[in-house]
Amino acid sequence: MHIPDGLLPNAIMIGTNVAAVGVTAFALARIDKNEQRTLVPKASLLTAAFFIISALRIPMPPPLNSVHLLLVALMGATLGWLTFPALIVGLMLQALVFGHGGLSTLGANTLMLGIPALGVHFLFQWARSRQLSGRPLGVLSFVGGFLGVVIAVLLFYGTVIGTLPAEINVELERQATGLLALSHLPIALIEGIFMVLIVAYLHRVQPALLNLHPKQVK
Amino acid sequence: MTALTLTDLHFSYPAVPVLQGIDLQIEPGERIGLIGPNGAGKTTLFHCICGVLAPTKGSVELFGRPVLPGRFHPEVGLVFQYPSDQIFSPSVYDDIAFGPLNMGLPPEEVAARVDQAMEETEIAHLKERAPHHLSGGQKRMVAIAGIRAMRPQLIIYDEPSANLDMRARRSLIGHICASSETVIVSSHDLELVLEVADRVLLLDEGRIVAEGDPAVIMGDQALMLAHGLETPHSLHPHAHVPTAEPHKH
Amino acid sequence: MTALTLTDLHFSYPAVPVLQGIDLQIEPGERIGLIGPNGAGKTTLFHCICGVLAPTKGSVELFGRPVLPGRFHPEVGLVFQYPSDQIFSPSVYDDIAFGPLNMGLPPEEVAARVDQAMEETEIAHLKERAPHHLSGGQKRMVAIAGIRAMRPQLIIYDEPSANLDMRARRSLIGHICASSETVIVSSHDLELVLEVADRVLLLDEGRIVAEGDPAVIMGDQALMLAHGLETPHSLHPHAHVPTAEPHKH
Amino acid sequence: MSGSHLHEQGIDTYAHLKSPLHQWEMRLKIASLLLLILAFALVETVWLLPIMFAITLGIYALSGLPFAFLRSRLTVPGYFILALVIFLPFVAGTTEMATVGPLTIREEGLLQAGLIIGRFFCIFTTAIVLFSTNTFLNAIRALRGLKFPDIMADMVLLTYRYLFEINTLFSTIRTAARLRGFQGNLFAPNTIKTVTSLAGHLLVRSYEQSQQVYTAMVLRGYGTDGAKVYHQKPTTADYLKTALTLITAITLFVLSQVLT
Repeated sequence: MHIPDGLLPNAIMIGTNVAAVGVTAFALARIDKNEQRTLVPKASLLTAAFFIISALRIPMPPPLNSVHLLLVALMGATLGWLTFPALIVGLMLQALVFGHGGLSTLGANTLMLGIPALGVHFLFQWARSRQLSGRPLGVLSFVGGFLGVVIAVLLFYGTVIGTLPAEINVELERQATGLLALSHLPIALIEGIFMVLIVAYLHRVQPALLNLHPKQVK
Repeated sequence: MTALTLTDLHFSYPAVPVLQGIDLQIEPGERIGLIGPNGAGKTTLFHCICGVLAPTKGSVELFGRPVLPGRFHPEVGLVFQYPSDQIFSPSVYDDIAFGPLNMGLPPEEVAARVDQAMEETEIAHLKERAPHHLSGGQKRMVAIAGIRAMRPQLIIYDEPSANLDMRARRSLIGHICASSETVIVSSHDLELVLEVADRVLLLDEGRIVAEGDPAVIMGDQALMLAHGLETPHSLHPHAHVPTAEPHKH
Repeated sequence: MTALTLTDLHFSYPAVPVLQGIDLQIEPGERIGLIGPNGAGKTTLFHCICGVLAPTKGSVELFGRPVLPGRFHPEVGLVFQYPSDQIFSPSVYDDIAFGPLNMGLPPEEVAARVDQAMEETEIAHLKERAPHHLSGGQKRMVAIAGIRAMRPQLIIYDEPSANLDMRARRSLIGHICASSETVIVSSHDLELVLEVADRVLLLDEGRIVAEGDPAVIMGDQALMLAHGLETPHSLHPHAHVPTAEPHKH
Repeated sequence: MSGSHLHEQGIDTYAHLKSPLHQWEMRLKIASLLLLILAFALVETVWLLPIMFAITLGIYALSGLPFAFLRSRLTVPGYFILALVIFLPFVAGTTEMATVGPLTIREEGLLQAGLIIGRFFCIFTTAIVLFSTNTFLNAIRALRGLKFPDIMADMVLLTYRYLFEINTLFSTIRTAARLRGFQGNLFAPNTIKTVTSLAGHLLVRSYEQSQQVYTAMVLRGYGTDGAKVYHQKPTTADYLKTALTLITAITLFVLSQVLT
């Protein structure tokens, strides 16, 4: 699910790139310089790990056959604001080394995954402030994983369909977007369950991973 | 019936031959030491025996039945070189139960096997711990317990003493010697091989170049040297090792 | 001037004492072997010497100057146990150049140092390679070259022979013996320690419990046993190792 | 259950040829070709497509890269974009051109689909030239010279370095799981649980390794700001190529504005 080069009209292409760069700069500026350095290897190796995990095919009944995890919620929960630089790096490597995605649409793809990830980050920050654990944390994780996919899918199809020529019937557009999003419900469910289990796993084995949030510059 | 029979076993990656015709018979209960330099083909051999890799030629037979690549063969267990590559569950108990659960055993049977495997490896007190927080020696024992719980008749140990300190190594040796399964141990730790193996195989460039009594094979200085190995000190008490070769500058 | 002086060095994690008062002087050019069970505090000691960890008490002095935690001290180099953790650049050349570049050296000097380090470790042919394609022995040498290119006066090797086959181990021993720097080697491979060290330290529970001539310390069976170690076979030619302890069931 | 198969071929395979594009100073090359890519992306009329194709194919021919390489890289993303726009000629627009069975082909939709595919082809091909006519490492070095933030460049290099390592680790763990009977069956109740454990384990291992990597980096002076990046000095030929590309990009942009 990547927006390829060539698809986006001028304004959207420029706007999304500017916005993605802006959010990334903002994310980096929030972290003090020394802290940034300690976070570079962590963010990099985790980005590599996310990349590998997201390539894993999980078997599904036909017609899906198999699905990939999107991992936006997990990225948000572990990397917080660093999700943006991590996504730019990951998507850049994906475009350059493996030829998936695109260069001119780097910004759009980063936003598409980064916005839901950031939402989950806020959700988890709230959970941390309430010191949630056990079942409530599980529910929250499921909601995060599920909504992460739904929002990313809506953003994707919204962009793809919404940017096509205006001569298409608006009502038809809305219906198509809804229908396509609906067809991703099983994936959102899987991702929700995955999120519940993996948060429990990390919580038990390496809780620091769920709390990577850098100190902010005062 | 032999425990393991390899007949003319070949394995190649595209254009890279790894195993070049291995014939081998191992009797039930035997403990085999496998030695040889890195790149000799040991790991590939193990993967063929376990059915992870399909031989390009030849056959593998385990307790009279052919090994089908891609199938699950609980009668053979492989203990990986790095325990962290093998233990991934969030608790020691879950990890050891992983194999028995996949075998479709009933819950009481699973529990009984896990308990027994933990007792044999003396890790019952670690049951609830996360494997990630254990010491190297403990992780090794958890990995072994995870294999033992499947009750394999053949256990393959790949460099089992790597990264262990002497206490952990000693208890590992005790464990291997006390077990009654057929065992294959590959190691650069020749003293360990000497202590546990009944028979030793020397593998180099995908071929078994020598096999026989461990003390005889490993005591043969010319043979060992020809394959990048050194005679273990305990077989070679009087002549001190050559001091390091002069370094080229 | 000593190469390294540790005075009453303490280090604790909250509520967990690791180093409990270490006093040590190492002369320039000495080669020290550090032995002891896992968990004795070896890695923590190294991190204090390099300035990665700040001692909770006591001091570290390197060639007459105090080590300031958090600062860059190119005069000491640490060779990690796992080379993959240490070779973090995407090519061998870039990796070796990393240290010299951070020292702010001019490009010709960087190039000259990288070339020399590659020559000393005999890896010039690997220059353009990606680290993940190298063998264990090659990775070890690349890691060493990355340290040597900074021209440290003290090099610390943490389990350098782990996971090496005998050929690679032998060439590593040759390399260590041929170098003129002050060296500290920690290893469970006591035969290696015996070959390279002038003096040996036995560390246990954060204290140096014995030090002296390698053959004398490691030949003292009672001492070694008391700290979970075994006398190396080459010092102990006549009595064969006890066969494995009976296994408890 | 199967995983990724990372292939490195492609990225540095043709980095050592000696074409005019290979011999173009990296910083200037990146800046120029990125501007050209931007100009392509901004084109909003099909009438410029022939010119764009000519420019793109000209650059590709000059680069000395084999056309089979382009074809192999284009296949997957090509089908993907085709799938996204294939319905356009049937639903978008009011001018009916032809009828195929129950479907009506409309002019506006057809033109729009053509434009999208054309832009995709030109951008994609130019990006391939940009990153295949030099090693990946040199490209990152040059990016630093173009004020790409150091922290991001460090992340790109480390992610790239450990991608392959972590991939190998992942396939080893999966082999270990298979050897203990994990089939990855859809209907086995433990499939999702096991996948989660494998993924969690991979993350924990990566995290632990990152701490070692950080220590190793600091011990070799990471963060001392002592390092300087040295670039080769551009020649007159470099400047000429740059000027030519910039003029092309600007002309294209102006034409596109005039024609739209």
